[in-house]
Amino acid sequence: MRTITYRQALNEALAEELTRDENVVIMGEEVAEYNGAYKVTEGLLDRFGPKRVVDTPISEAGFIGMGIGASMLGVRPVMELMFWSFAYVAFDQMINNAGCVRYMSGGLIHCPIVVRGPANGGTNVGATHSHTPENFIANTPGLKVVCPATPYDAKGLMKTAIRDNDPVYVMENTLLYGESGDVPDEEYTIPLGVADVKREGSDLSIIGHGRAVITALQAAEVLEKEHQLSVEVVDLRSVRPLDEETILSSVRKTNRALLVDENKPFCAVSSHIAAVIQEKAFDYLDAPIARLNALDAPAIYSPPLEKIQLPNVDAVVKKALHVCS
Amino acid sequence: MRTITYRQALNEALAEELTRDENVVIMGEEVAEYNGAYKVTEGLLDRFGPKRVVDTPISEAGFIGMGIGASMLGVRPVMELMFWSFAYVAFDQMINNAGCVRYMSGGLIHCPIVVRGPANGGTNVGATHSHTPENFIANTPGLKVVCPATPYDAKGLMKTAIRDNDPVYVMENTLLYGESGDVPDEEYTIPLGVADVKREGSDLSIIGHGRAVITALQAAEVLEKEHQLSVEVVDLRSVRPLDEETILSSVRKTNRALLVDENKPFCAVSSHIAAVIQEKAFDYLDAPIARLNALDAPAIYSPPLEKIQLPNVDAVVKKALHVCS
Amino acid sequence: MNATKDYAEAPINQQLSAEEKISFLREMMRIRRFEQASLKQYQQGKMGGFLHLYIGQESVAVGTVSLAGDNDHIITAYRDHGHALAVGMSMNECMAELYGKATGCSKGKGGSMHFFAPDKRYWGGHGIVAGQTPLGAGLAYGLKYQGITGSCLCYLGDGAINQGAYHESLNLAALFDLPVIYVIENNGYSMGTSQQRSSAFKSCLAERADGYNIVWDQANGEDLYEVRAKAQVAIERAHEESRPSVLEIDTYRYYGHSVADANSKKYRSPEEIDRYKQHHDPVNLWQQRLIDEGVIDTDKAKEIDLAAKEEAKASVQFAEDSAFPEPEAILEDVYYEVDTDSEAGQTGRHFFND
Amino acid sequence: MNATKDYAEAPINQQLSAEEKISFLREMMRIRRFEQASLKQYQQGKMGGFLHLYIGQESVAVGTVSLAGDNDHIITAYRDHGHALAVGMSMNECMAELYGKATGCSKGKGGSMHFFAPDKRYWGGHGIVAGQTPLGAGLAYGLKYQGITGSCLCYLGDGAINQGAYHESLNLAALFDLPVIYVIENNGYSMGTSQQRSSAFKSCLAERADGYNIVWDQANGEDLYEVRAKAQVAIERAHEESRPSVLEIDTYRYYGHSVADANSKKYRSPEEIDRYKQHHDPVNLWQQRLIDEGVIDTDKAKEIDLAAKEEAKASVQFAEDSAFPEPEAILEDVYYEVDTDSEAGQTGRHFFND
Ligand SMILES: Cc1ncc(C[n+]2csc(CCOP(=O)(O)OP(=O)(O)O)c2C)c(N)n1
Ligand SMILES: Cc1ncc(C[n+]2csc(CCOP(=O)(O)OP(=O)(O)O)c2C)c(N)n1
Ligand SMILES: [Mg+2]
Ligand SMILES: [Mg+2]
Repeated sequence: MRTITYRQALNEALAEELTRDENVVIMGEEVAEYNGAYKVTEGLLDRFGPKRVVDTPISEAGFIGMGIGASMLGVRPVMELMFWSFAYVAFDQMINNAGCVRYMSGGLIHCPIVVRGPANGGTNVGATHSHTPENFIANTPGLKVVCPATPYDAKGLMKTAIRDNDPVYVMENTLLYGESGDVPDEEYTIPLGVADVKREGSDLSIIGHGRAVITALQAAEVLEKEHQLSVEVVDLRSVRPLDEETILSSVRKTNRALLVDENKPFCAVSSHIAAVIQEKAFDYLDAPIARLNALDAPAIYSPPLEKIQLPNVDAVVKKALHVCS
Repeated sequence: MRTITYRQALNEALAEELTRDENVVIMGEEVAEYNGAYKVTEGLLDRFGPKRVVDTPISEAGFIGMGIGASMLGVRPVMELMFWSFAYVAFDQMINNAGCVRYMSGGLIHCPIVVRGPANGGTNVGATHSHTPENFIANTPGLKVVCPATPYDAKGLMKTAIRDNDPVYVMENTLLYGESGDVPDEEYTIPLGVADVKREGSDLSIIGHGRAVITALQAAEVLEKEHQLSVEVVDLRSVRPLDEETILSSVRKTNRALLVDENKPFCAVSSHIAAVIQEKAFDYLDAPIARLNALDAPAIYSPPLEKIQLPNVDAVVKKALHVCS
Repeated sequence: MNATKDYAEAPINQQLSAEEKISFLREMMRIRRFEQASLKQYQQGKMGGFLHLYIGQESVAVGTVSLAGDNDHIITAYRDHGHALAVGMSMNECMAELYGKATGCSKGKGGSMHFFAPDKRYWGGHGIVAGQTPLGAGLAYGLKYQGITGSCLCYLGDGAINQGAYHESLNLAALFDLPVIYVIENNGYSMGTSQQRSSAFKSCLAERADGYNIVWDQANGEDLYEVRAKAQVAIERAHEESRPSVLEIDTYRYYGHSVADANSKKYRSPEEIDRYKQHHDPVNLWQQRLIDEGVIDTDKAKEIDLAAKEEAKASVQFAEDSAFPEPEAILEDVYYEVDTDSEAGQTGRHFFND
Repeated sequence: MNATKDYAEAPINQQLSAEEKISFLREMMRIRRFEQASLKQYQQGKMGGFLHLYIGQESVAVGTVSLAGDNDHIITAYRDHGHALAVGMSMNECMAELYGKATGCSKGKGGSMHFFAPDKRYWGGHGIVAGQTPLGAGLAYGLKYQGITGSCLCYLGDGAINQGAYHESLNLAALFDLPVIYVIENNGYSMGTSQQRSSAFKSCLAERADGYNIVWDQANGEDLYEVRAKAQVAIERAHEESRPSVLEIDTYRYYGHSVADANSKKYRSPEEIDRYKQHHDPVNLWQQRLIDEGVIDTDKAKEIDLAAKEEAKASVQFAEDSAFPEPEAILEDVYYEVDTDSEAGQTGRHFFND
């Protein structure tokens, strides 16, 4: 075991897969010479050269479409979106071409492409740069979406995403890039579609993905220490495919659920998880499933305000107490 | 009262608002000389001339962005997307510019723009042409989205949408364009954010929007005749703003809910409605809220198969019986 | 363009055997007869959705595809029947696809706009205007990445050039030296909008390539020799220099934008259509050329045409006799991993009805 | 470009009063001092997010905006402080916005990338690269629709020209005869990528306009006279012919892409930056020019600069003293109808937390 950052974990995943499979190619704006806007691709150009690590112009629709086209021939592009927010200029390519071409060709084609980059609020970059479109992607059959919360998960999921033969969209988080965690020395992968119980508990299940899981874990500490509540924290890790079993068995055990989610509330991932739980664990619920989402406005710039806009420890604690009351 | 088609109802709404306010301008591909791909804008060029009814090139990002820019100066563009599916090439403009500019400017700007067109499957045009992005739009604070199911609603909601000072995205349905219904002779509007109980009942609430409401009404007939079930059908009409009260009071009365929804199931509008109901009418529910969505794959071309892929009367009946069992 | 130049003299045409020349006629006739048959069935309600006919433009697909070697790939838009037959797809699988049958090239899942045959290096059939243009760059990128000398012929319409994706593709193609050839099939209209009403341009649409330092050219689509001669230059540029090209080919479609297009006679005059049919029809002109060259006689031409007609008829029968996909098929071909029943495909929930 | 031409002789510059010439110096110095002050505060952690400095490019905003009359509108990208001050926004509201304070021009909701002042015909401040280019066409469309003789100056970077939205905008502007001027501020880099690595072009970036039959030109941004002379031609074209233009202005930024840009010294040499500062700095050159012309002397220049510095300092104090928005503000300014408490704003649920 070593302790490395989320950023390093991603970097290792990319480097290992570049080494393992010569069809893997890293592409995106500033990923090569600049080492990545957030340094996730640091050093890769030096190690793997300009054929494998490629800077692109600011043409997301063009270069992601290009990656999709190349993937149909067996190239395995790992495309960086400097921010996932920029996906909206490439949305047609990402949904219609990557997401539908297999189906429309009756299974003749598949697109082993990864699109990755940060998708989060909380860094005061304003509304246009703070989108969290994992719900849009998860809505789209043909696509897969994962949101790692820890260095361990980031590395393991990224490696699996690159080896997967379907389009996998990996949503990282700039606020987590610098966070450290334990990662094994030896190689490993984490399957998509397997949630992780990051903390066991018996009074309440808090379920989330991405950075919300970290917030939930911190809140769980507070709830235990200050309120004697035993909280289980379930990290979805992969939103689609989804591990319903782990969610449901947690709720069947604790009988209460709080969904913490940095998505905006309407048609959020948490909306869907709530729908699933109420349908499949209806009789186990002692209280309505509660949800805590980002406050329902475009991301505000003002730094202290944006802190309030996103689910934070205080808000989780408050909401958890309410659910358990 | 007159009986006119959904298409005519929309056409009347456009014509009336063109007459009423000289800032209203209709734009889109083939809306003028060609009279609209689906003839919704038929005759408008002849009546209002080329300044008010404008053909655009195939540049959705460009012309919708152009409409947004013009709307900041007080023009009131009503933009046709030939299919709502084509929104994905203009998604950045529609989300980031129309949806965020008011917020990011601290309220100095507003965009009185309407984007309208059909958003539906069921016409065998394949996966890329059959998207139903009302859930994506409803997720986005700053935007409004309405999905009329009848000629009456189509006309009244369209007129209100055009007069509204925020961006309103109107999702129509090619399968409804030819359907007829009663529409008053005199002028009227329908407020956004008011659901409509299209049929009263006491055993089950079926809740939906768009064409799913028509399917639900047909199913309700069958359920009454063949199964002696009294079904209430609630038409959301407007997805955002949402009329939660009407939904909740229906469920508090019937104690059972079935959500019928042509959205794909993950993070669908129905996911969200389920989340709301379980949260706010938890104690009133005699059974889990059921959902019936489009089958979870890209839209299939094959005509008989696509019929099965979308919620249809048989499937609604079956699901309703299950909820009431 | 030099109207008087005889492109039969281009080396690539000089080296053609009689049999090859005849095969081009056969291919064009097959496209026309296939589409006429499909139109008839469409009008009888045997198909859903759109049917965008290629009739009038046959020389473009046949002429350009005739030059494609083992490593030259093809991708186009929704008006894709012509290219599909030109690359060697069977009428049966194409007609069955129009019928939405399980025996269709896309198992009935794609329909008219979405024909595919990766085994023939044919990557579709794409419904979103210009959405295929970055994919075309990507196919070229893939070839180059894999060290293969080849190219991608990426077709688009005169209306499609106004989509941003096309421009982004041009810049990428030029910047990365990609062996892609954008073939603008300029049939003068995007739906009911004439080229003049949709596009600002100087001398022609291809000229926009100049701004990216991409070499471009124009060709008269009614002359198969010219189409081949000019496309050959572009393909050579791709193979030898790994540089992109834009080739604008003037052509014409006889039917409406799609069959459902009721306005087809409104935005252009019947005279305009007739004039083209009479004086510019690429199939007739080629046939006449071969007669003039003594390669075939009228009887032979008729025989070829009749065979195409018969083949089309048989394909209708094939489609009629084929079964629709089973309902279970709706949830197949969504994820490779699920379809192949891999461990990844079995882990976690992939589909969300109930 | 004619390097030897003296643009001081252009009529638009000939008619300038001494006071006007001095005001341009003042505006440029104000931008520079404002940004230097903001940089200092940013480095002390007083702001979040990005800070894209305009220093080095001041002549572009000041020169072009100096020509804008009552019906000439302005819209730009995220590197927007210079344009904001040039249109007459106060340092106070701008600095407070950077601090995220309620007294900021956007109430602290937009931040550095999103300055707005519609009352000064300044429409932002836009974070998505080239996302403002269709809006610029739309502002021009709106003016034309309302029968107003005016224009829109829409600024974008050298990297932004590779976004599809820009191309779609060019076609629309040309086709609809829109009075929009696309000003490409070519500072040689998009983040760490030089113009050569991001864009394929023939002679320059503006030349792509040719393909749309749009008139284009290039200007040397270090010379305020030239910037004004060439922009004036474009504005006249907009006013008199309602035709678009593309004007590429060569310029340079001294700092990194944004302040957080740690690589700024890696992708270009310190010598390159120094050379520009020494020999091409638009503020120094203008100051020298005015001294040469006898319009000011060194003391006067120092005085102006000092005033700008003081003003910037005061704006920091203003921002420090201002309050953050109240938490309730998070849900304000989302919907016009809600904010104005209209019936529409009160009907149905608009926000969905709990
Ligand atoms: C992004 C997008 N916008 C609009 C459409 C609808 N549409 C389909 S084909 C077409 C016209 C295209 O004309 P052109 O490119 O000239 O090709 P042609 O049909 O003449 O072959 C339009 C507007 C679409 N499919 N995709
Ligand atoms: C669509 C999109 N892609 C990427 C970015 C990230 N980004 C912001 S500025 C920038 C560089 C732009 O360079 P240029 O257009 O030359 O403007 P400059 O920064 O030099 O003023 C990039 C890549 C973005 N904001 N939007
Ligand atoms: Mg065309
Ligand atoms: Mg630049």
